[in-house]
This record gives sequence, C-alpha cells and structure tokens, in this order.
Amino acid sequence: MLIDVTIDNVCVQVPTGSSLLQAAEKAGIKIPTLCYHPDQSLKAVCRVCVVEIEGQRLLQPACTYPVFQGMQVRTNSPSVREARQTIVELMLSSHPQDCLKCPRNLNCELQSLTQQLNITQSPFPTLPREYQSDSSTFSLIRNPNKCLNCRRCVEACLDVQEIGILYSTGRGKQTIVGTALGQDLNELPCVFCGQCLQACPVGAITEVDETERVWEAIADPRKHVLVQTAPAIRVALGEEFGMPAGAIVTGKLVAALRRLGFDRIYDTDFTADLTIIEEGNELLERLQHGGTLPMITSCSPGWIKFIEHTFPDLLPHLSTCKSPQQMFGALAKTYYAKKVAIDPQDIVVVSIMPCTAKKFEAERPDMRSSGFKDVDIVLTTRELARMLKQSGIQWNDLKEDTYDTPLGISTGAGAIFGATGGVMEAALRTVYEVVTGQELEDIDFKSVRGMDGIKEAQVELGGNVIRVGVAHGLKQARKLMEDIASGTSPYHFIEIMCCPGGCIGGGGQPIPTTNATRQRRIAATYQVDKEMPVRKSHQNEAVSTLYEEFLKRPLGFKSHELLHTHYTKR
Amino acid sequence: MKSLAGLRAIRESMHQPSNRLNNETTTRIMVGMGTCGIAAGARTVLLTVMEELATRNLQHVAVAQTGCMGMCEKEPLVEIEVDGQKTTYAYINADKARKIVLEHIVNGSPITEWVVTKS
Amino acid sequence: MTQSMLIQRFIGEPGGLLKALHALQNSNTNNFLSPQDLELVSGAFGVPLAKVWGVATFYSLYSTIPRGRYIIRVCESAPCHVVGAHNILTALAKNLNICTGETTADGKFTLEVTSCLGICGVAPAIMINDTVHGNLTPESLASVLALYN
Amino acid sequence: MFYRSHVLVCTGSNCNIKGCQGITEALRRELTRLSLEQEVRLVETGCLGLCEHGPALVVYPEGVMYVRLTAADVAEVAEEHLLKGRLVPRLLQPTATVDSGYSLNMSPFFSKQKRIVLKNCGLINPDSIEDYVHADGYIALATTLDTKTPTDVIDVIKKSGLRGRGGAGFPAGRKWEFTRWATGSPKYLICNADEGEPGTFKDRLILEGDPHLILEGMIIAAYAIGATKGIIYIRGEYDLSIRRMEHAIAEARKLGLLGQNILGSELEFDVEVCAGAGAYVCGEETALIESIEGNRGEPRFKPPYPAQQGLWGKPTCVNNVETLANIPAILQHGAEWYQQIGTANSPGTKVFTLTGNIINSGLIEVPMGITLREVIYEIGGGIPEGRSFKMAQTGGTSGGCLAEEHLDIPMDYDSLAGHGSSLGSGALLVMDDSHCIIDLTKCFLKFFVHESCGQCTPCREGTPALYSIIDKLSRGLATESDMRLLKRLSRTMQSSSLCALGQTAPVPVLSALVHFNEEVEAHFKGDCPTCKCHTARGGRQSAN
Repeated sequence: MLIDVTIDNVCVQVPTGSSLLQAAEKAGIKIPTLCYHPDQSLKAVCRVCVVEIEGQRLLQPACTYPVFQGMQVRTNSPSVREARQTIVELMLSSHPQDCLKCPRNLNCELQSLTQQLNITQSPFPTLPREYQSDSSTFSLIRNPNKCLNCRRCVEACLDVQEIGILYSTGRGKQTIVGTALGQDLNELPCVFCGQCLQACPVGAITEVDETERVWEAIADPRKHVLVQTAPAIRVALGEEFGMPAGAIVTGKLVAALRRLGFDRIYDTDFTADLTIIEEGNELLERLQHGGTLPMITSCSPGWIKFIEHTFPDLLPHLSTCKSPQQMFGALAKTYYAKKVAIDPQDIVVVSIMPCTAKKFEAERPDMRSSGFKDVDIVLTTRELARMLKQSGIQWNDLKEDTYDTPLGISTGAGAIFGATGGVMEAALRTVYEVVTGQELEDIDFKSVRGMDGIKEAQVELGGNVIRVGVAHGLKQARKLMEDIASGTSPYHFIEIMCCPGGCIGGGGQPIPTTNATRQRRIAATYQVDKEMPVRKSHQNEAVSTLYEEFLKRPLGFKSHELLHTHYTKR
Repeated sequence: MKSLAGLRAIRESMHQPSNRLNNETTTRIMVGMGTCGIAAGARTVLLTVMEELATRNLQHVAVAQTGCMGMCEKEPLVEIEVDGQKTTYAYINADKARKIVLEHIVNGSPITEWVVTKS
Repeated sequence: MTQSMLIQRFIGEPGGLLKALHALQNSNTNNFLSPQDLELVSGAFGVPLAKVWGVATFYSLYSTIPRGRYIIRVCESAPCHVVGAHNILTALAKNLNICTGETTADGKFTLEVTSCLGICGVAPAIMINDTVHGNLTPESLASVLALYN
Repeated sequence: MFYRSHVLVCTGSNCNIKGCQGITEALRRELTRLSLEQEVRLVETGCLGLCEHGPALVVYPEGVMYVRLTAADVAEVAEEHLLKGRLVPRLLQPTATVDSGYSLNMSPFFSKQKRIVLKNCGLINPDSIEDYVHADGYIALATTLDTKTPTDVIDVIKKSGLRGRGGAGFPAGRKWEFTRWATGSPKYLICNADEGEPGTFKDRLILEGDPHLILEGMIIAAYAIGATKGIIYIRGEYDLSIRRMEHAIAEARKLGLLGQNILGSELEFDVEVCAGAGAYVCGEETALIESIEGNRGEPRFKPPYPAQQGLWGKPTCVNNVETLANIPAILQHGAEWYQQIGTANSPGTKVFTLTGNIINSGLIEVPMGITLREVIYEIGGGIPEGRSFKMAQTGGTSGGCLAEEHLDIPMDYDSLAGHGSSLGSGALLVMDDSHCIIDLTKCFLKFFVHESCGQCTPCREGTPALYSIIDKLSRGLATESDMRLLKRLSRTMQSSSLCALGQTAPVPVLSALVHFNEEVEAHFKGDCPTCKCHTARGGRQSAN
C-alpha cells in the first residue's frame, strides 16, 4: 500500500513501512545520518537525522520514525538545523581534532557531516578523552578517543559475526565502546576480521599501516621485492580512485604496482589454483580413506582463528592447506628463489590483501616453512591505494599491464576465490573432472553463489553424491559448526569465509563496504572468471609445471613441508 | 459473589491483627519502621521497647512495627495507644523509649514534652 | 557454596543476569565483581564477556574494582545538598583519611558518593552497605561509624 | 474548571440514617443563594469515618471538618466559612488536647491531608497480611472480580480520570486499554518502583508501609489488561522495600491471592520482584524493561510503545507504584467519588515528599490543586531557623525552580506545567534564602552528568557541556556567548534527546535563569549574593 508523505512541501508516495529517510530520498533530500548503517538495525542514538513532524512536540529521528498517511515533515526548519548543528558540535567537543593526521581523513562521516552542516567553529570547549590506544595486534588499532558511540562496530561484531568482542561500557560521559575488562584485542578471541573497522564512521578502528616498510623494501637495492595481489583486490581498488563499486581494474592494478617499483608483479590467483589441487586431493583422500568429514576450507585467517578459539575440537575438520597467500610466500622463497637464483634472504614478499586478518596470518609462527618468514609484509587494499596516491601516479592515465610469469598465471577458478562460494565452485570444477575424467558441461555452480547466509549443492562423483555447504560471516559459520559438533551436519565439504560476501567484503577493502557494494564486487568477480581463457585450476599450466619441476605430486613430501600446516587450540 | 465470599472466609480464618486491641491487650505500641525511621534509629528503639516490656513483664502491651507515618523529619516516631487514646512521640531514642514505657504505660502519665507538637 | 552454585538458580530465568551479578558481588568479601565472576556469568548465560562487562559498568551498584567490607555511600543530590551533605562527605573523608572512591588501608570502608538514596526525609543521609543512616551531622558520624567496629 | 473550595458531605450509610440527605440539599441551596456554585464544589463522598459525629462535612483545601450538623448549621457554615472564610468553632470536630494525649493524626500536618494511597501507612503492620485484610484490604479486588468485567474496570479507571503518578501524567485507563487490546501473549504488568528522582521517596514508603495495597492494585490491573505475569521493579538501594514486598507476595500466594484461580475466580496472575542495580534512567519505562531483560538500562526508541512491544517484545503495561495504589480505592468508591477529589483535569490526591529547608520534611498526601503555600507553610510547617523561602522545585531534579511569586499556584499537572515546572514524581524541594540558585543548579547538573545513560549524543555530551557552562557562571567567568550557547544547547537537548532524561535535564537550568534572573545577573558580574559559589571576581572574596 502506498501512503502520502509531504516532505519540505514535496509530496511523495512511499510503501507502508518505509523509513522517513527513504521517503526523503524520494523527495530529493538526503537527510544527514551517522549511526544509521544500511545493513544494520536502527539505533536512533546519534540524533543527527532529527526532523520536524507536524503534530509532534519533539524532533524525531528520520531513521526510525515510521511514516504515516498525511505525514508532514520539515527537514530544514530553523529548529532542525539548530539541533543538528548542535549535536554534531557536541560530537566534535569530545573528538580529537587531528583530522589531518587521521587515516580516515577525507573518508570520514563526521568530517562530511561537519562540512555538510556548515560547521566552521566548535563553540563547546573541547574535552578530549584520554583512553589508551590499543595497538596490541598486527592487524588493527583501536583508538577509543575517536569513538562516537554510534555502536555500528558493536553490531558488526556481535550480530553479524556473533563474536561480541566490542560492547558499550560505562555510563554517562564515560560511555564508550570497549572490550571486556578493558583488555587489549590480542588478549581476546578477536579474529581481526576488521568488520568493526568497516562499520566505523570515523577513525576509531583502523588497520596497522605498513606502507612505510614497503617503501623501504622497494628502495633497498639489495632486495628483490615480489608482490602478490589477492583475487578481491582487482574488483575493489578502483573505488579508491572514484570508480564505481565492481569496476574491474586488473590491468591498472598491475601497471600501478609496476610503477611503484616492485620487481615482480604476481597473482595470488596462481596459488589459489594450487590450493584447489592440494585441497581437492585432500578431499578425495579423505573421502576414499575415511578421513575426518566434512572437510572445511582453510583460506580465511579470521575463520581459522575463530575455530581455534571457539571449536577447537573440530580442528581435524579443517583442510591442512595453507591459504593461497601463505602458499605463495613459501614458494616464492623456495621454488622461485631457486629458479631465479636469488638468495631467499634477499627476497621480500609483499601481499595486497582485502583483509586485516592476513596481517596476523603472516605472523603466525608456523608460517616460516621456507626457512624465512614466508610473507614479509601484508597491505590492505586501502594501504595500497594510499601508496599510489602518495606516489602521484595518475590512476586514470594508467595503461593496462599484465602479471609476470610464472607466478602470475592463473585461471578463472582462482579469481572467484574472492567471492563467497568461490573456493567451493573452483574445487568442484576440478574435483569433478579429476574423479570422473569427464569434462563438466556447465561449470557455473550458481547455487553456491550470492549473498544468502548458507548455501549448498550436491554433485555426483562417480556414483557417490557429494554434499557441499558454503557459509560466509561467522554467525553462519557457527551454525554449521554446531551441526558438526552435534553430528547432524549433512555435508562432506564446507567452504567458510569469515567476512560477509567473502574476501570482497573483507576488513581491508575500501570504505564503505556495504552489502550493496559487496553485491557489485561479487558480480565483477564472476565477470573476471568468465573472461578468463582458462577457468579450471587443474588446467593452469604454470601449476602443472610447478608440480613437474618442484612439488612432484599433490600431497607429496614437498607439498606437506611447504603448503600444509596445523592448527592449535587457543 | 464467589470471590467476596472467598475473601470473607480468609478473613475469618485469620488471627486478630496486631493493630487492633482485644481482651488481652489494652495497650499498643507502634514503632515507625519505614526506612526513614530505621535511618533515624528506630530499630534500636523497637528492640529497647521490647526488652523493657519483657523486663517489666508487661503482658497487656502489644508491640508492632508500622510503615512511615509521614513525618520523616521527626523520626523515630513511637505511637502509644491506651484504651483508644493515641499519643505520638517524636525523636525517640533508646533512653527516651525506656522512660516512655515507665511513665506512660506503667505510671499512666504521658511525657508531654516529647509528644509531637504543632510546630 | 561455590560461585557457580550461587548463580545456578538464575540461569534460564529470563533476565537473571542482573540477579546473578548481585548474588556474586554480595558473596565477594571485597564487594566487587571479579574477572572470574564476570567470566562465570558470561559462560552461564551464554552472553559475550564484553556485554557482561558493559552491563556491570553501567549500573552504579556494581563495582569492578575491589572495595572494602563496608561501602559508605554519601548522597549528594539536591535535597541532601541543601542541608549540608558536603559537610558530611568532608567529615567522613577526614575521619577515614581517604578520598571519595578510595578504600581505607585496613580494607574496611570504601567511600563513595551516590545519587539520591530516597531517604531525603531524614537528610543528610548515607547508606553503609544496606543500612541507612539519616539526620546526620559531622559530629554524629563518629557514633555511626562506631557501629561498624 | 477550578474551584477554590471543595465541600465533602458524607453520604455513608451511617450518616444517611442521621439525615445527611437534608444536609446536602441545604448546602446546595445555600451555595446558590450565595452565588458560590462557580467557586465551591459540592462533593458527596463515602464515609468520612466519623459516624458517631454525623452528619458531617469537610471543607477542602483547609480540611476543616464540621460535625453533628443540622440544616440550619449548614447555612451558618456556608455564610461564615465558605463566603467569609471564618471558621465556625462551635461546629468543629472536637480534638484532643496535648495534655490528654496528642497523636500525629490530630496535628495540622494531618488535617490538611487526604489519605487514599497512604490510608494504611503508619497504621498497620506492613509485614502482616492480617492487618491489611482487616483494614478492608482485598475487598475491592474481590468485589471487582465478582461484579465487573475487565472492560468495566478500564471504564471505571478512565472515567475516574486517574493520571499516571510517575511523572508524565498519562491517563492510566487509556494505557490499560492499549495493553488490553494489543495483540500478543503473554501480557506483562510492571510496577515501576525504580524511584530514583532526587527528593522522592514516596514509592519507597508506600512499598514499605502498605505492600499489599500495591499487590491489590496490580491484581486488579492485571485482570483489566489481561496480564498473567507481574513484575515489581524496585531500585536496588531499597533493601527494605524489596524484603517487605517479597514477604507480602509470599503471604498473598499462600492465601490464593496470587497464582491460579485467584479468590476462586478464573484469574491467573503472579508477581515477582526484580531489583535494580543503581541507574536513575531505569525509571524510564523502556529502560526499565531493558534492565529486567538483563541488559544495560538504555531507553528504547518509541514507537513501538511498551503496550505494543514491551518486555520480551510482548504487550506490557508499566504503572507507577502510586498509580497502582489508587486503584483499589477507585474501584471501591467509584469513579465519581474519585473525580470529586482534586481538580477537574487532575482528579484525586497526590503524594508529595517534602525535602530541603522545611520543618516537617516527610511524606504527605493531599488533594490535587492544593497550593504550594499551603503545602510548605501549613503542612510543612514553614522554613526552619527563621529563614525565609527562596525557591521550591517540584517534580524532582528535572522540575522547574519556582520562586516566591509562584507560591499560590495550585499543585496539579496542568497548572505546574503552565509555569515551566511539573508535578513529576511528587518531589518538593524547598530551599531557603541562604542558598544560591546557581550552586543548586550545578548540583542538579552533576546528577544528570552521572545518570545519563550515555546512549544518545545530546544527553551524553550535552549534560557535561551544560555543567561546564554553569560551572563557569558560578565562577563568575561566563560570557554573553556562553549564555547564548547554554540556551541553544538546552533547546537541542529538549527537542532531540532520545528519552525524557535528556529532554528535561535543562528544565531546572532554564527556569532558574528566568525566575532568578537577578541572581544570575549577579554571578554574571562575578558576585554570588549568598557567597556559596567561589566566584573569581567576587563571592566569598568580594570584600571590595
């Protein structure tokens, strides 16, 4: 049913149950918001979106106030403007005024609000808070002094990921989003997924910036610096340069990295293909020899940390394969080093990842099978963008370039690792053909694609029906784990990605990352796949060469030494 | 009238309440035991009164606690009812309570200077 | 009785979390919710520890730092204020030789200020644990404190 | 319409025998003759409790009782008392003298009061259900169950005009109706006893003095709205209230007054006590619900209202202790009886707590519409130590500060609201001339800074900002722009805060600025007339 709402003398028709924000948008007005997040529940705590509703004594928040027939709303009356300005000024009164040095400078919702509401001075005395900044982890820095108490991070952590590291603490002026007992993140079962960071409107949670170390490595003439880019970077980086979400920028990405001065530009998609070979064989091995089932993918470091904390008894279900990032590092300092005859000590492996947890993963003590730290430095998509901006490289003018060989050769199967369901789909393409010896007619496993919380599919493999499940976001992962724990899981193989939407929605991706941007990055991911000449991992020739020259066979001795790992209860 | 009958039955099955005088007790002492009274020391007063009655073996006197009488400022308040005649004392402490039992209840002469006054 | 038995009866009871926190704090000789207490509640109610912490730090009756055996709460709301509450607070602080929020060296008293205690009829008033004391003067404090010796 | 006097004529059965019908008619004639119909309201009431002296009548607001009246006497009372304002001593109720024993009920402190809610307080043993039952307790419940449908009950309450006594003054009957007709089950009834408003302790003393009255009110309310589960949320500091209430509940259960088939009827209802943990904001109904659910006591956004989605998302009715305490009497004596007490828009009585610089600080119950002056000087006994009145604050810390010129305002919802204050919780703080209004305002704001839940921006950040401006003023350092900012901030907090705490926090500040302008100006110039503030350029140091 449609109802009539008049906003600033413009009459619009909106369906019942619409929010006033939606109605206003229809009337061509963007009401300023702060605690509002399109993917989250309504909170109505920041009060920035207050409007005047005829017949109401008080101003009401547009985000939550339900529309009714004949509603008369004013969004720019003197009292509304005064209230909004005062509210934002109050926020500024306890917010550090160091915008110029803030990682969120120019991408900060408070900054935009200040500008939008034409606030040029802060009439309230600034009473800065004096909380300790938490830089205890390799991934995230939490600076509560910048917190605006919008609670978006709380919802991301508690309701989306169901971990609940962050919660509102204290009361009155002392109210602040904090951790249990005020502990640092490294003392807590935080998985460093960075979904809180994605939700934060300001710079209260940011990634650990490692760009300077990369600059140093590039500048060091003794160092041979390799860079690998994760599948999800090429469908997101463009957003940092004003391109629409879902723009595919693979060629520009490679070109930009080369301009920055990396010695070789390689692709994590290559080791994604390799992962499929190892993991696929591991699955077949388990199916044939009564191994622990269901087997669960192990590419997502946030997910790994989660299961180590929460379901340590289920660790045998995890594939022992390292993630593509770590496989790449291990090979770079062994296979590649030998091939190009460079002392692995002089090789620096840099990864560009959509993920904050990858920074932690690279630091895990077992990630040194090459004899060195396999991956030296992990940058997020945002950090790479900052380096590019710093370098003065003009994004729009970049000519497309291609990855170097051999570690830059990949298939469409590797590319879809970035989206939820992608690892599963890539695995099925390979496993099916390896087991049946027949070519797949339709290689698009559409049932495991998309943003549904839990997806599943069935494949017939040589007379046996293999049931697979896919979950993204730890809330969904927890459900599948509980089924396994209670013995009711119907699956043989499960893919789990820590972040909603998979890696394309990771904590290292451009801000904002909303479900809408996730959808577009996913669509782009499948477009990349579609445009690849080869779309199955086992048809990656560089991978075959790798086996011939070095690894010999899947799950062989070398593989075990370099590409597999073990997990520990936390 | 089922419920009303039920209530009457309950009422009849009950003991005489502490705030009514009967054949055995002709005198009653009520001590204000709201938080205001307690904060001002009513608990000591109540204990002293009971102790004093026991010492003197005054069996015709019933003692009861009650809630706030309203005049919190004058707490602890003690109300003595003798043959239907009520007297309220204000600002009572243990010493005063003992004297009241002696003078008012045993000797039958209220201590007027401690009685709650018009101001 | 162990701590977990103490809160057993509140588990499953909707909203039993606050009751469990009350019970644990009351049973703690230092009048506070220890990290172990909070973890116990978190586990028993299946609520993240951060949320238990958020609840415990919201309510002023809960403390997350150890306190004395007796908590002295001095009302500093307006009705007590106009009849001299600050004199009481000053006298108490002097008498106990501690500042607001502190605990005496012998671990006996903790001095806190509080919003209205609802005994304004006998203002100025304080609460020592669950017991109320009213009509106080700086001089009468000594005899009140003597009750706790 | 506002009447300056109410005359209550006893029409109890005893007085009827003694001929009060004639009295009523005579009085009505006299009022017409003297043209007093617009000023004096004639109210026929139930038994006034002085049957042996009947026929009797009481004149309010003075609370003077005339006894053993004849029709001729009535003419004299009308002429002398109602018209000329003089007492008729020969017809007055005989009172005992101090010499022969003097009880509290005979003092002027009591004579001006009308006790409905407090009728048993200080008279019965609260730990004894026998006392309560013998004081005619639970009769209203039993009669209601026998003779009225739930809808009838709601109609009675609606007709009585009873308004919520927690502060907001929302019509109780309508609130019940919303819950009754809301869909969802079970339905909850919550008694709000989280009395945190500074200067208020009425709920505490009612709970402690007459717990069964609350239970009876709750059972009737549950019957009316269809609730099966009741919760009494008592603030954690009220140790004695919690214990007495729990004892009362146990006793009531034993007698079948709670549980299934209450008093042999179909009614099922049970009550439990939930203790708060120290948060003023939990007095706000949605914050209270959050707290019962085991969460931080942060108010919810409305709508939806608790009647639609309250505790555990189910229809919930939240009533204040005093509201519920009025219910049994209303059902016992009828809506008409109740309406005739108090004023037209604020029927009934109100319990006030007198605090601050007042002789008889304590708990009183008076008909709505009584003036501040009567309460302070006649019931409260005036200002102690020979000082003079300076300010009265009604409604608790979020109420307005009233000055001398407001002493004749009738105390009811609308009159007080008209003067920027509120009836609120019934707190009445009196301050004498030795105190400073700015110093007091600082004290209020300190409270709000401490008690803001911290959820919404205007309140979390606004209360400390307000405090810092007033602090500046108290130190004589405030500038013109500070004062402008203070007003702008106050307007924003009032219009945009999520709940009433933030919306009303600026009220005492703003009313102080208006009603005590001279003193504010003095501070502005660096001087504190009462020398309570440490002003930088004056105050205590202002010898020059």
